[in-house]
Amino acid sequence: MQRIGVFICWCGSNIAATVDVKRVAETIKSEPGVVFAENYQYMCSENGQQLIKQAIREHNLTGIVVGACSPRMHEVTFRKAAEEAGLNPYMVEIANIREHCSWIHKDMEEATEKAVILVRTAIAKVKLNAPLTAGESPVTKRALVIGGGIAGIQAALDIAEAGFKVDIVEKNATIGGRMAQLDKTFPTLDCSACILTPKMVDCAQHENIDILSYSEVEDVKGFVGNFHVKIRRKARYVDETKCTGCKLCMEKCPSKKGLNEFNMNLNTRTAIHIPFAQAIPNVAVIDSTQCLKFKTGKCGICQKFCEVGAIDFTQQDTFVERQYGAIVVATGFKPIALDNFNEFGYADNKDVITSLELERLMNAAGPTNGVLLRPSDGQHPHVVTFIQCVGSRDTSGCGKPYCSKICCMYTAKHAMMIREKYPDTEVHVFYIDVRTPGKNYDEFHRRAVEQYGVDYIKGMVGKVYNENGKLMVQGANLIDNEQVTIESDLVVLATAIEPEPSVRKVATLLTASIDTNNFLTESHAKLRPVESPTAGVYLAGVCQGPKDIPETVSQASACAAKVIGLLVKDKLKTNPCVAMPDEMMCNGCSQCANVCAYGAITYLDKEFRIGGGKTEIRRVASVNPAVCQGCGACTVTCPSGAMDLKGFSSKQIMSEVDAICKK
Amino acid sequence: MQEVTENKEFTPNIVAFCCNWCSYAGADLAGSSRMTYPANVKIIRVPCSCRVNPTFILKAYQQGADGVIICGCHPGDCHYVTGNYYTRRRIALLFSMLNYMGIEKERTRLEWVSAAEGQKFSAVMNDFVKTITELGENKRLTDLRVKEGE
Amino acid sequence: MTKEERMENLNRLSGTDVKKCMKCGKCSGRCPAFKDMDIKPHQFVSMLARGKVDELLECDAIWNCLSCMACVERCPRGVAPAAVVEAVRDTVVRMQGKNGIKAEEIPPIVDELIPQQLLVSAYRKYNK
Amino acid sequence: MKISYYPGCTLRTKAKELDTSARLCAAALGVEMEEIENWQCCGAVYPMGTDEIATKLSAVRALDYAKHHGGKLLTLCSACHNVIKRTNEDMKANGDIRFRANNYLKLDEPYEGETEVLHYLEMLKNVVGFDNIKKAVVKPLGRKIGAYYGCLLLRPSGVMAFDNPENPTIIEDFIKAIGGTPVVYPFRNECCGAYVALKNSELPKQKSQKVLASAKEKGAEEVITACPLCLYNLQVNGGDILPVKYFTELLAEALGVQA
Amino acid sequence: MKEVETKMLERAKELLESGEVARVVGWKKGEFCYDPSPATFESVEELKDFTYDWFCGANLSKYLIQISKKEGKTAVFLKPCDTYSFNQLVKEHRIKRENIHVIAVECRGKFDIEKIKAKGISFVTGAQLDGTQVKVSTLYGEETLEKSDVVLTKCATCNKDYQVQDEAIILHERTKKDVDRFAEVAKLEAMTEEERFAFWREQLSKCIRCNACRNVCPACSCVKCVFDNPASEISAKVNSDKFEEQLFHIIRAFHVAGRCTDCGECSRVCPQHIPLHLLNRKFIKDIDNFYGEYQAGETAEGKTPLTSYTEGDTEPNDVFKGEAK
Repeated sequence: MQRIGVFICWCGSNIAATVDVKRVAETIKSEPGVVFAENYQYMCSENGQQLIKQAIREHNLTGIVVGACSPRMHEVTFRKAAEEAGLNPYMVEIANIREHCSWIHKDMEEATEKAVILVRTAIAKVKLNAPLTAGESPVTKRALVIGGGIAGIQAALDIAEAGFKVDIVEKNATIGGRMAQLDKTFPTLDCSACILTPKMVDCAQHENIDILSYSEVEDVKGFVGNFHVKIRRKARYVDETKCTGCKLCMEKCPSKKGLNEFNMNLNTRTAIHIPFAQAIPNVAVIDSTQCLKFKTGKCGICQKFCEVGAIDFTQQDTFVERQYGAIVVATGFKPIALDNFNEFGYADNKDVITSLELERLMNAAGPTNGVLLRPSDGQHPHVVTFIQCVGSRDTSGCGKPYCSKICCMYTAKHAMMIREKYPDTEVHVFYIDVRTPGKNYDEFHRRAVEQYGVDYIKGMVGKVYNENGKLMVQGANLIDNEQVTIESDLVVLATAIEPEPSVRKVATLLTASIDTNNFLTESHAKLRPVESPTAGVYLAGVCQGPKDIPETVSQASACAAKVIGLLVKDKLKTNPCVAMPDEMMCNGCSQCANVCAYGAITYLDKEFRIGGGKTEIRRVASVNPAVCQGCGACTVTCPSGAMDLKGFSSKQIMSEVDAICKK
Repeated sequence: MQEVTENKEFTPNIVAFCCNWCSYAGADLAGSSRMTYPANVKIIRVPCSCRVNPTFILKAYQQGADGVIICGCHPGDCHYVTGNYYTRRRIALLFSMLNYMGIEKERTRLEWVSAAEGQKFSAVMNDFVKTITELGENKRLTDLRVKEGE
Repeated sequence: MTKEERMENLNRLSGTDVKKCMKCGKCSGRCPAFKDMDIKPHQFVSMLARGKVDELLECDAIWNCLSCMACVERCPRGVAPAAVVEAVRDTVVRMQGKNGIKAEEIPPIVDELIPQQLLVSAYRKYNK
Repeated sequence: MKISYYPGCTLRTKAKELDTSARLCAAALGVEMEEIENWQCCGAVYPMGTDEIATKLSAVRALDYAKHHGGKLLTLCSACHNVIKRTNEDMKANGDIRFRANNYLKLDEPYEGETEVLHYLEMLKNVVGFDNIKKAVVKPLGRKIGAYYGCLLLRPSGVMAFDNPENPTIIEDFIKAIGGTPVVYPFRNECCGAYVALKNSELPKQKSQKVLASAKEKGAEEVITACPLCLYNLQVNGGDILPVKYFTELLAEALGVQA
Repeated sequence: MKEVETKMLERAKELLESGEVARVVGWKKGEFCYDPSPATFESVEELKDFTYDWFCGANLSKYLIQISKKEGKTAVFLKPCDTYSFNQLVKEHRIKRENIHVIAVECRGKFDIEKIKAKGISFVTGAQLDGTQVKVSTLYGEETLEKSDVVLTKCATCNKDYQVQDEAIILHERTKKDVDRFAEVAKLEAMTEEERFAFWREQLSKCIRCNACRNVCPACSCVKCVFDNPASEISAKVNSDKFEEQLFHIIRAFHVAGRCTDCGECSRVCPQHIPLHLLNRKFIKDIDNFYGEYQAGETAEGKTPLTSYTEGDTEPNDVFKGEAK
């Protein structure tokens, strides 16, 4: 015999002003199965919860319905209260009479009537609820960080410091990422390498960190606490354990015409190379598309000269497979391609460059040894014009609809650095808006204007063209309502950034949700900003949204804190509202497994009695409750109705339908 | 006699299935933003729009619903990664079939409403209630078997 | 007609959503006739958005817009300033006695090389 | 092969040489341009107003004719191409205009943008093929030639889909095919200002001189165009900076076709 | 057809005698010439009742679900349409492929005794194809009918080809028909909403809920049907209210959507002659239109349209847009 208790909350006047809560409680009292109904000012308060607990004990309730605010708000509160009173927490249902009723209706009669129906619906459901117990799954005490830029490095260091093992998987030959390419960092103008490389070294030396460079995640199985990851270690044709980083091979390599990716293709490098001086690991890699040995079969000079015999042309990709408890995604960004922005003349003029290219041109380890020279003729530019928002905030389909966030600050930085180093250089900046929220950020931008005399022009550039050897930058000056054409020597495009394209594959492997701009989606924009909705997956850096270094580092540390919080647990509680097949009805047809995004469904051959003392073996579905997330896709796909969802069973939902529809 | 009852002001009974992560949250937002919509919309919370079995929809009509609306996360934003993609196919086929059988196609609707779209939720519900009110009581879906004159 | 109605008419006739403008000025940065426009391309968009209909209807820029679509082509927000210019011009020439070019003005400026299409297009653009 | 062809008003009068050379060259390249019956002037400028219907009907008539005669409509004059292509897009994508235009025309079967509008240059590129033109050339030109696109062929690019609107290459490829050296200059896709010539004589002068000066600066010896209006403006208002010709005239020259 | 039958019989004997297979699934003679029924033959003796003629329309694939679980190999004769059902069931792990030896058999369409009877011909003793005509022999002599008037509805639009075979007994080539299997669906679609409603109301009101459609359907092969399962909340043995008919048929069509091979058995067996295949074909047509051509049973692997998706799929509210034209 069901003994249901109903608790109607006033929520102060939030509910009580529109819904006659007393009448609701009175009406509900006569519902079959209801043995107790009460109303109270604040059910979620200590006293309100006490009321519930007391009623459960006194009236020996088998299920309760709370008519209150959204279950998204206090379902957990009331479940806890029920549990404390000895009732299974899943014997609680919430009737949302605030957000879905009192707040949207004005007429008391109407709202009260609806509240009664909503409570009845919840009663209908709770009568079919079954006690559920959360399962447990073990936690592998090791974390994986995908991406070895500053975000990945910071997250790995923090996790490692807490005593957990961490692997960094980096697709390039060295960790360091985009930050390693930068010259100076805002708003302090300290040297990027000076603050990054010590962290890279820390990673290499940390006993808990294993760096898998030149590697990519190939496959991910499992779930929070128990990810099973397959990692491809790409052949670098150099034995990592033997190479000492002496660079003799680089001196001898005859193939010197490869574009230097680290320097944004502004100069060349040898086929065998170490990406940059402070690379970690400091180990060479051979570009097999460029190497003569691979192209012609002849050469092998590096092999002859390598004193430790590290060169191995026969090396193949290998795979490692490891278990992880948590995964941090920190795949970073790249500037967008400028194919859709020919009006800025990037393709036709060598002296129209992107901001990241300028970083390399300004960097002491860059192609010009830090002397600002224009790429076309190696001359000093005397007029430098910056164009902001190239490809950002563009909803026409050519660029990206979002603000890339970092461009205003780095453009101010570039402008300042040029004026600092070359005071004879005129610097203009075309901007739409200058967006510099952040500690000491606007001050930084104002310094560029006030102290360094950078000419900020409000307006967008319409066309950049070459005339008599000069770059003519034609744009609007909206403040003066004029069209200006600035004769420039160098034009720098503050190019929009986009997530590193490989993040798509990573997202698919992790079933982490991703938006139309390829940014990974966080669980909650405000309250769970570093967690992916996929449990056990955390997001750091630009893969989640445009952000600068300070924000990236904060987010990485936040990820680390979340990961540590997960890894210190020995067991995880799992969501008990999972799918469950009725084996007696299951056809074993695999339709359910086909729609399961989590791979939670497997099939077993089981023996069943079929009457007359006979048995038969049938293929039946089996759901791993630790992996199932409880979406219910399988339940609808199942033709026989064998698959059902605990907590949202077909019977429960249909009883709700009935309660709403029956007049 | 029947004429008279039909002319009485008709308030439709509408069942809305909302996914927990987007549309139910969108409905909550509509509530906390005090965006009104008629009281004859009653919401059933499901984990994902892909939990909505066509049977539930038909059952609602059998029990006297005049309109059924299914709301889920926008395609690509599903909390369960791919759930609403399956919803989209199933519901597209179901809608087409109901239409094929001569059931008013306006009676059943699917909308993508995100957790941030409180305004959209309220607008959709207002519009849907209006549509169903104009359409009148659901008869065909409970009437298919009885022949004329019987 | 009230000001709101005239604004509504211009919006409808232009077929473009001026609210999408983010005031970057790229249209004016690109416009080849900029110097001859008393109201600049970006102003057409912002003035329509702000309801400055009368000022728009009295401007000279509508006769100098080249209809070259450079502003439309490169607007990062998918707004069409040229369509606003044309909507204003259409509205003006549809008024009594407001044709942009009179038949008697033509002969003195026509040389023998002038292509038909220049005359045709001028009539279509400036007259109703 | 045969292809329906829309000449347009100016090609019948002031720009006869454009029409004649184009027909002769096409014939030499195995394409027969079949002039459509009873064509009317397209109006020479695309009316953007959302309520402009009557002004688009002549284009729709031509399109509908072509729909029943091979499905393709060949244009030559840039202005006609712009007007007809954009009107066709309206008939395809804009339900309101489609409905109202069809309402006027009362065709046997409503016209819904089925015809493919093809510019002569697109025909050379995609139907004949620049490689085949190269083979047919008897007198490679060997001159430095600047392509002048102007605005009408390229913009709005979403509808015209002619070439990259900021960095087009089709005329340059054409120049290469007839043995010339293309000269790329930044003002080849800038407007020459001709449309306002009757209202403002100064602006077209400035704009066309800028175009020709830019071409000359980058080394062009002559400039070619597909537009009678541009040709007129560049010749009359361009300050005699460079000679300007129709691209078909050079094609005829290279193919050795007597115009 | 006699030659085909002889060959089949020879082959069945061979297979059973050699012990290559433990049983053969085919058809056995009925009381009349026109009611052969599916049967399992486990010995050469049993084969005396074996038949294969113009009335062997039944689809044998579904029987293999149980039979393939038995010890030893089973040989089965499959017509083109049956091979699709076979593949689909293999895909769904219902038939153990390795236990089955598939013999593709010739089929040039099967005859519908109901259609013959409808022509006023009774006491039929046999029927043979003669070109485009059918010679029907009766107790009272011979009648000649057009083939197109006699073949089963499902055969009239069939252009199916064998999708699976381990060997074949085919003596005559089939000719491709120039027919559109969706023509009837399109006709219904072209009607007004009211007309469609009236059509289906008329048809479904005939349903006596005998479950013949469900029992014959190779896709409806659930261990336990939802309509027999009280937990499903829609179980019903008979129609307790006027709503349940449409519920039953809509849900049944939905459950087999993307899996239905269009074998047409549902309409063939319906004692009330409800054109049930028009429901399934509507789904097939929609699936083809919305998600690209798909034929269930063409392969024994891969996902079905309802267990796959693309990011740019048709929106449910847009499925009617085509109508506006």
